[in-house]
Parts: sequence; C-alpha cells; structure tokens
Amino acid sequence: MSEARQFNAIGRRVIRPDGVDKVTGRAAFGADYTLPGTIYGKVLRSPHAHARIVSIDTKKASRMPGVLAIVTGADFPKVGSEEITGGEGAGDYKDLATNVMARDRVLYHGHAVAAVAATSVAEADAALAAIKVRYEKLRPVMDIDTAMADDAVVIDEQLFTSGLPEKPSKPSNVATVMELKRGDVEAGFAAADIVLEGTYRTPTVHQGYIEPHACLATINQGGQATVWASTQGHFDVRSGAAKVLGMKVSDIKVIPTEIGGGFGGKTTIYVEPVAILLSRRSGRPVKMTMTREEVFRASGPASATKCVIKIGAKNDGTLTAMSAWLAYEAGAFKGSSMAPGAMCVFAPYKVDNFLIRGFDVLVNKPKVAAYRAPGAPQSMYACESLLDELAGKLGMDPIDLRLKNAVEEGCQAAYGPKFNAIGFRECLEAAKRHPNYSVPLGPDEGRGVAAGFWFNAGMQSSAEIHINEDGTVTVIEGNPDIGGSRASMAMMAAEELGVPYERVRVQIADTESAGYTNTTGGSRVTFATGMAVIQAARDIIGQCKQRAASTWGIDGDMVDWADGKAIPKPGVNADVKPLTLANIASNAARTGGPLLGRASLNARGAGPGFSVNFADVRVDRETGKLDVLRFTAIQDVGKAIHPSYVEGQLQGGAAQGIGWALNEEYVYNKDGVMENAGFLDYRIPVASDLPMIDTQMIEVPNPSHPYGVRGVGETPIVAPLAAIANASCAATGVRIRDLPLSPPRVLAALEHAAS
Amino acid sequence: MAKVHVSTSVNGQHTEFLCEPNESLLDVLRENLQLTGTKEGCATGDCGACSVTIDGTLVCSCLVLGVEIAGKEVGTIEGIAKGDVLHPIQQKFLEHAALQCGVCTPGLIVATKSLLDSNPKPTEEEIRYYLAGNLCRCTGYDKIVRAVQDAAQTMRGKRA
Amino acid sequence: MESFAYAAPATLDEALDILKSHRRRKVRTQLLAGGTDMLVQMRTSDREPRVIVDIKKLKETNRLNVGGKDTYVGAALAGVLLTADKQLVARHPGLVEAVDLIGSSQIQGRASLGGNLCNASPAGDTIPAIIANGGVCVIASANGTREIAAEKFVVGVGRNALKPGEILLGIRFPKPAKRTSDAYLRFIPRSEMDIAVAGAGVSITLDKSGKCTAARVAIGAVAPTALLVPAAAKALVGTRLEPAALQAAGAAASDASKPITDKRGTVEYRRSIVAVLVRRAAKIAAERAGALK
Amino acid sequence: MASVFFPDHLAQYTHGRREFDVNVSSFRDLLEWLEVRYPGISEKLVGRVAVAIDGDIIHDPFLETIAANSEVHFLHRIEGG
Repeated sequence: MSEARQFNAIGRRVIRPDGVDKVTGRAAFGADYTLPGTIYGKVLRSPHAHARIVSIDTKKASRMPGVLAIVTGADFPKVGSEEITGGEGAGDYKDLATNVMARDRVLYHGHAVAAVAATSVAEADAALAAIKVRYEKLRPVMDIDTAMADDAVVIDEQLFTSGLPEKPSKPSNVATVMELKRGDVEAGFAAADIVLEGTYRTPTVHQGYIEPHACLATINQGGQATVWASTQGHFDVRSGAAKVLGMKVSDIKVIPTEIGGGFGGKTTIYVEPVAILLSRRSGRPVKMTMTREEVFRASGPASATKCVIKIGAKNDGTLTAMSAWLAYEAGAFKGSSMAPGAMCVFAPYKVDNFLIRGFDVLVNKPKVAAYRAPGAPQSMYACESLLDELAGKLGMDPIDLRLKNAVEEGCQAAYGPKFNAIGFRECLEAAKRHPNYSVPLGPDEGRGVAAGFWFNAGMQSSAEIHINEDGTVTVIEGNPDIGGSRASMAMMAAEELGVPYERVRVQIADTESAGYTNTTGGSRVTFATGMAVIQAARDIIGQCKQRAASTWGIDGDMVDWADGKAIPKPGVNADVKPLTLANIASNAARTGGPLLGRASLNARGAGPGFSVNFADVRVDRETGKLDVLRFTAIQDVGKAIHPSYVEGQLQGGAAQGIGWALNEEYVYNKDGVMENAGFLDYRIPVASDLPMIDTQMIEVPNPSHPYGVRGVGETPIVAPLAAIANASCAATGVRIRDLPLSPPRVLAALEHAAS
Repeated sequence: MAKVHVSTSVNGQHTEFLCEPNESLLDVLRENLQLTGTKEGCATGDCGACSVTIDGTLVCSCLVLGVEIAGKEVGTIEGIAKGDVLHPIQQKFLEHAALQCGVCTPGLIVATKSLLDSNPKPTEEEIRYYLAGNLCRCTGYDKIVRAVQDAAQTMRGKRA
Repeated sequence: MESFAYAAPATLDEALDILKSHRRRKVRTQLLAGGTDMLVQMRTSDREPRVIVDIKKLKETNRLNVGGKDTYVGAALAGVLLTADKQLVARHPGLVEAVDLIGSSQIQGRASLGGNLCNASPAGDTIPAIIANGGVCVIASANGTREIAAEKFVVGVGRNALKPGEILLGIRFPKPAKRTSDAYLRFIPRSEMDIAVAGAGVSITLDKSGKCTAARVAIGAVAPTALLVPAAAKALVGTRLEPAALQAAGAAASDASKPITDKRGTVEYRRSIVAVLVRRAAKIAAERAGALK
Repeated sequence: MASVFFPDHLAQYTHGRREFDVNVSSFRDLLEWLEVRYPGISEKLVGRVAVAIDGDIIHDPFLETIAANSEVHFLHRIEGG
C-alpha cells in the first residue's frame, strides 16, 4: 500500500448507519422478533454438576395447560464424532449436540435435559417443573488439580489424551497436550544470571454480554426452517443446527438479528436447534430466550487456568530462557483455548530458548466458549506478571525490560512464523513517552505495565455492492454488526468508489442473501470483510469504466476512475464530461443492465496486534479494596477506519480486563453449583468503578491490507489483567498470583505479609 | 384468577391492556404493547436495560408489576425522540460513538434523561454513580460519560 | 391453574379488611411496597400464587414528617423521595446515606425503608442505620397500632415480627438530641450495585466540649440479623473518639459479629472489616455532630 | 529450497521430524511431497491446521505460491472471539 495515501472517507468520525435505530429503541435484537402464533420454549436444566440420567418422565408435563411440545435428548438424532473445522475450541459436532441436549449423562449444573414449548412462558415453566428426571449422582470434577490427579474421576471414558507420541492406554480428563519449543531451555536457564518462577491461577469468567441468547424458529411441514438468531455468525448457526438436527444446510435459513454483545460467546449454538425441533413438534413458531441465570450456568464462559512460568535473564535484562506449563479448563467437553494461549504466551519477546507445554482439561463446568483473544489473557497475565517481578529484581523500568527483548519485523515468533510489520516497539516507546506514565503517585498507589498480543484472523468473507438507480450504494455482507462494522464497511466502500459516506447503506444479509461469510470474531470483520467490500467496489469501478467507455465510444482501458467519476485518461482525445456513479447508474439499462459488484475471498495476512497498557491503582489497606485511578491503553491498530469505534474497542477491552483482574469469577460450592449466576454477584465493572480510559492508537500499517487495517477487537483485553495485577503489587508491596484481586484476597495477603 | 384490565398512559398516549397480576411491566411493554425498545438483560434489577420512567421517576420495568401502573404515566425509549427529531442525548450518543452493540443504549438514554432532568450540570462522578445501574459491557463507559457531559451542555444551552 | 391476584387498597381500613378476609379464606397474601426484592424473589424462588396487597396508596405509608418531636418515615416511600428531603438529610444523614446505597438510581425509584426492613435480609443497608437512629416500627392491625424497636423487628434471615393481618406503616425516629448525628458505611467490592459484605450505622452525641455522651452502634451483614452493639457504644461514650476509643469500638463490633463465609465474603474478612467500618462511621458521625476535625 | 517447519505437537505426523527443506512451488505441491513421504498426512492437516507462508497465516491453504526462499510454518488454527 502507499504510505502517503490521502483518505477521504476513512479515518473520519462519522455517525454509524444503524445508530438512529439503536438510540430510539427501534433496532430489533434477538428477543424482539415475534411471528403470528408464536409460542415459547424453555429448557429444563440439570440440578447436578455430574450425574447419570436414569429416566425422564414427561407424561404429566405434556398434559399441562398450554403445552404444545416436549423434547428430550432421545428426540434428537444421533450425531457422530466429527471435528468442527473452526479455530481453537471449536470442538466436535458430537459434543456440540450433546451440549445442546444431554443424552445419558449431565456433565455440568445447568446442562439441558429437556425442553417444553407452551403458549406462555409461565405455562412452559410450570411444565418444566412437572417433568420428573431421576439422576444417579456422580462425583463432580471442578478444577484442574483434581481433574489431572492420578486418581481423578474420568468425565469421559472415551477420551484419550491426544498430542502425545503414542496413544495412552487409559482415558483421562486431559483431552490434548501441546508442546512448542525452541533451542535448549535448560542451557538457557543455566546461562541466566537470574531465574524466576511463579504459579498463576485465573478463575472461570464470563463474557457478560448484556443481551441473553435468544432466537425465534419456525419450520414448515416441508422441513424448511427459518431462524432469527442473535449470533456472531449466522452461517455457523446454520451449519451447527443442521448437524445437530440431521438437516440439510439448504433447509435452514438463519436471519441475524441485531446482537447485544458477544465477545466470542455467541460463536456457537445452544437454543437454536431446540427451538427448531420444538417448532417441528408443535407446528408453531417457537421463541426461546435464556434468562440471565441460564446464560451464566449454561452458555460458554472462558477457561479457568493454572499457569506456571519460568524466566531466566541476564543482569542487563536479556532473556535467556522461558518456560510455560499451561493448563486450561475446557468445561464438560474438550476444546479450550489452550492452544492460542500457548502460542501467545511468549509471542512479544525474542528468546532463543523456550519450552511451552499446554493441557486441555475437562471439568464439570459448562463447555467454554471463545472470549475475546481466547486463551491469551490467561497465559499472558502469568508471563507479564513474572516479567514485572523480573523488572523489579533487576531494578529496570518494566517498559525498558520489554524494549530490550521486544520482537520486531523479521523476528521469529514463538509460535513459528516470522513477523511482518508490527508495532510492538512503537507501542512501548509511546507508553514511555505518555504523560500518564510520569504522573506522580500518592501513598498506597502503584503503577503497573503489561503488554498484550493477539494474532487476529482472516478467513472467508463475501460482499456484494449494488449501485441503485440514483447512484446511491447498497453494500450486502454477512457479518452481524456487533460494534459499528456497518460504518466501517460503508466508509471503505465510500473511499473506494469516491462517493460520500452518506450515500452508502450497508445491509447485513441472511444466510440465503449473502455469500458465505465466517463469524464476526477473531477481529476479522474490518480486515477480511472490509477487504471483500473493497474488492467488490473495485469490481464496480471496473464495470463503470467499461460503461463510460461504451457511452463515450472509447476503449475501456482509456478510462480512469477518480473522485467518484469516470474520466478519460490523459491524452484521450474525446470531448466528454466525466460520468458520476449516478450518471452511469441512471443509464445502466442501456449499457448492460444493473451494476452489481461482487467479491468473495479467504483473507490472508491478518496483521497481529500488539498493545501496551498501564494502570494506576490505589489500595485501601484496611479493606483490601483496589481502585483504578488511571488506565492507559496503547495499541497498534494498523489503520483506524473509524477512530471512535477503534478507541471504543480499546476502552471496552480494558474494562473487561479490569473486571477479570479485580472481581469477576464463577463461585462454585462443593457440589459444583455456581453460586453467583447473576449480575448482582458476578460483578462486572459499573460506570462508577472506572476512570476515563485513555487510549493511544499507533498506526503501523498491515502490509497485507489495502488500507493497512489490522484487527483491533481482541488485543485490548489481553494486557489489562497483568497491568492491574502489577499495579496492585506496586501499591501494596505484595505479589498476589491468583485472580481476581478481590478485597478479601488482597487483605489476606496484606495481613499475611505483615505477620 | 382472571387477568386484570389496566388503563394507563404510555409516552403520553392513553393505553389499555390486560395482564396477569404477577406480570412485570417489562413483559407488558414488550409482549402486550409491542414496545420492544425496552430490553431485558437480567430481569432482576441489576443491569438497567429495562429502564423506564413512571410519573417521571426512573425505575427498572422488570421490578414493577404491570398492574401497578394503572393511572400512571410511563415513559419509554420510544417516547424520547419527538417525531423525527432526536433528543440531544440521542444525538450525542451517536456523535460520541457511545454505543457499540447498542442493547444497553435504550436504558442508558432513558436513565440519562432522568439524570439531566433533575441535575442539568452533573459532575463526572455524579454521572458515573447515577448510571451505575446501567451495565454496558462494550464501551468501558468512557464515551458514554462524555456523551452525557456533552448532552448536558447542549441541553443547558437550549434552556438558556 | 391458580394464579395471582392484585389489590391496591386506598385506605388502611380497606387494606386491613383485605388481609382479614383472605386470612379467613386461607388465601396467602403478600404486602407489596417498592417490590424491588419481592419481584425478584417471586421470579426466582417463590412462585406460589397469592394475593398481592399493594400498600403504596395508603396515606399512612406515604407520610414523611420531620417534625418537632419525632421523625416519621412512611414505610412505602421510595428512596428518591427520602434523599431529596433536605430536612431529613440534615437530621439523619446516615440514615439517608443508607437509603441511597440500596441498588441503582432505578432501584431508588421504588425501594422503600419499610420494604428493606420487612425483607429482613441480613445485609439490608438501612437496618443498621434505622437501629442506630433508635427507629421504632409503627405497625397496624385490625386491633389498632403497636410499636416495636427496630432491632426487635427483624427476627431472622428473611423473617420479621409482623403477624398475619399486620402492616408496617412507617418508622418513627426520636428527634436527635443536640450535637447528635449519624453515619452509615458499608463495604462492597465494587463502587455500587453490590450487596453489603458488612455495614455499620453509628449515631453519636457530643457535649459542648466534644466528648461523646451517647452512642448507638449497629452492624449489618455479619450475623443473621443486624445487631445493636452496646459494647461498641460503651467504648465510645466518655471519649473524644480518640484512635484508641475507635479501635475499642471496632473490636467490640468485631467480637459481637457472628458472620458466615459465603460468596460475598469470609468469616475472617467480615470480622475484620466490620471493625474498620465502625471506626470510620463513628468518626464521620462525630464530625457531623460537631467534633473538631 | 523453501523451509518447512512443524511444531512439536504436529511433528507426530512426520515421525518427529520438525524441519524440511523442500523444492516446491505451491502449497498443493508441498502437500503432495509430504504425502509421498508420510502417507495419510494430508488428511491430518487439511482443514485442521493453518499454515503461515512468509508470515501470513492462512487457514485453508491450497494454491498459495511457495517461493524458493519461503518459510512455511504449520500451526494451530486460530479463530478468535
């Protein structure tokens, strides 16, 4: 791309096209759709964390008033084992089906056991209460240490650890082992002047999107289903529901509703196939919405982890060796985000000798789902915390320590390939220069620094551009707009076509109206789908040049496109007026028919995102409470298409990371029952918990994107955990390695240190 | 026992509906009156997505019974804009990009209006505490607070 | 199917009649004020049908009087009405602080002092503040009215002293003596929206010289009910709230507490911070009562 | 010759060998080259692992050019949230 390129549309802070509907209450989210005759589906959930289902008796429930259909696991087809070709944590269709509705065993408290459709929610709830399920309780396995112990209860007798050189002889709760290494780690430690080691734990946390999962499904007697769903990826809802129900993909149409947050948690399916089946059984449209309690108990949280990190360094801060032992809870089925966690943990640093071992571990908790840079926050929290300790021991500024070892273009990443243009060093330097970094601290206050990294994804996208008869532009694409992406698509189309942003409208189309498009996730939309939109716009421009040429009676390659107009190339001897998009569109019928541009691609070259965050916190030494005073998020964003929404990603990720660090955790009792399944006691940050979150966008263009875009959505959640933990350590003088840094834990540590 | 007939006013319009005595105002608005701009995030009063006003007082509609609003004036997000003219709060939320997914936005706008109606010049701290019952998981609140500050200034200007 | 019914009597007599007639027919009734706890409970744990008797239309439950002798706060008045009353804030600042701490702005639009008391949560924020202010519950029944001290009103977790057919009309507070003020503090992990992990309401009376002549200390969320802690008050009386006196009062509160470990805090943690809260609240109350800083 | 790398957990498919120097011009050719030496390996790799060619991560590689000095790394597929 050309560095000096001047942009017209992109880089501005325009008003998003869907904004008015969202500030007036008109935007329709998952639970907002109703069809004539709609009835309501509700799910009966397991009261036990681990049990065998002995019997299910639905007779009484089926005779309850208003009840039109009841389904249990026996009503679903048997689904064979088949890998879901997605990314980390995507798992297996058999597991997906069993997670949607339990068959012979329940594997976590909240696991779906049966479902009812009735003419009202109250009637459905009453019927659920009348279903009799007999269970034979089994001992729940609730944490990594228990699950990995030699005498552990094995959750899945068919599960043999994969990733080992030879197939093990016994089943295990460890689904997968992964190893990454380079150089000679023992020699590296031997060569170090200082070697530090620490064990870090992070709890189960939830994405905490404000809109619960919701869908409306209807299926006709011919077997064709239509589903309105709040999802990050409606094509994935289609493929998942088709597998779980044994249907043809072409028989399911999924219409994406507006989505009230996802953060990775709405990349899989829960109620959608159940709603289709209930609709088939009842002959009526079925609406299903999870309660908030169900969202916590039965949708996919992020892994709890145990990470052991060891770092060796020279006295000047040069890293000589690093090792990581990383165990991630997968929940009841295999497929945690351990692998990306392992690949990220040392990604920001140059080190010749390292050994990373990762373990994907089953426990009796809900199957984890992706959560913003899945896997990275946990392992990098551990590594970035230990680096902070190292900086302290060496008496080095923590930014200087990182600068000493930072990767740059051409360095080989710990996960394999060499980096292209990246902005880690630039972020570190910006942090060091940032005025917030030199604000004086008061008593009981501390400052902490940490770095973050995420790969960012490319994958498949499609886009169509229609030029309407008045020259306005309709963009059709297939990524639910979770945070302003309609605006960035419209801006990129406007930029390419040379028309004002206001003349472009973006439509998020259903599975039958948009070309196949991968999920809104992996920070891929602005990058990959944006690239498809740009290519579709270039397709339009090519056609317009041809139309202009035929209008003028000159050769197509004699026409240029500039400022939204077709003009003859310099030197062309034609006395013609430039033709605008509107001119060409109005004459389209005579020059070959409607103007329709298309692109589909599998995007490569997603540029990785690096960040540096620092936080100031104050501790109340009598209660152990930490207050965040200042937070600064610096990130290489490639090229900010809409700067406000990019800043918003940095701020939102920071807030989620702060919550993860300070208060958020699933609290389980000894029976494996989550005790805080609501927003009252699962404490996400509220407005008064946070300061303004200062952002600085560094723009090191991604060479693989026409405008230099790199994904920005996920990296922001990675660094805050350690930034807060390191600030807490600086404020309190005590290093706490387990998250969250809740007041009781901090006070206990302070008291322990004093005694 | 039978459904209850309730006569009330919603966004200035006389409105009548039938509801179960234990049905929440939120369900009445969304299901009976098809006013789906008011959102359900938790149904326990912890998220504020269902914020509405009753006789000008800000409440969570999930914690009010439909039968309780007989004879009252209910204000919802659908009544904030006047015809095709956005309220300054709505305009500032757009200008400041104070929403990402947008599901908490109706509740936040209703709550912000309630704040600024009673306190035209709130400090940042007052804004943050007043809106503490409106959870937003996307924005980190920064741009929301700035939008509210800017809206307050605009509204003061209009009043003067 | 059985269902719920709703009644919103306009007078006290009508309300008492409704309670009486349903009792005779053995129909379960439930009094409704702001409903911010009740509706959640109805939705999550207690789905049994009953007749909901809304007491918000009664004049007796809606009266607010900061009078010459006593203060009277109607049981159904929403928090916003109390926090907006300048006289009430001036006379019982700690009580109003406690009201203001309950939930969000939205909750403040509904939640009431009477509801918080009747809900009888160990962690109810207003309860220690009511007790510290010497609050007396005014209860009506077909037989007339009776009064009981607030510390006797809550009898257990989720249980109060109301008998069938009775309605809590309001809470009466004696007018504070000269140079008396109060404060309420609670501890929560976030800045808002949480349930108290521990709470402390303190009322302090000073003489002209700044010596404490009377005190009431009540603590919350550290026992099945809020506790009045005379030993903590005793540690303050006769002192000028020097650090040693505050320390002793805190320790007395800590000793009196009988906390449990749950998702919101441990026994040790609650014991430890209740002392901190008592110290801090006593200091604020004394400053408000006119102590020199 | 292009350099091809397998991380440890994928080197089980290559009998533990982690590095190769290969003379191929496209990813399709590379897969054929590997299949000849390790029959069945394509099935383990296609659709299941990603590849980075000169730093660009590609989920579903097929016709991508591999230059004489290219570096090709097989790696776990990353999708993200």
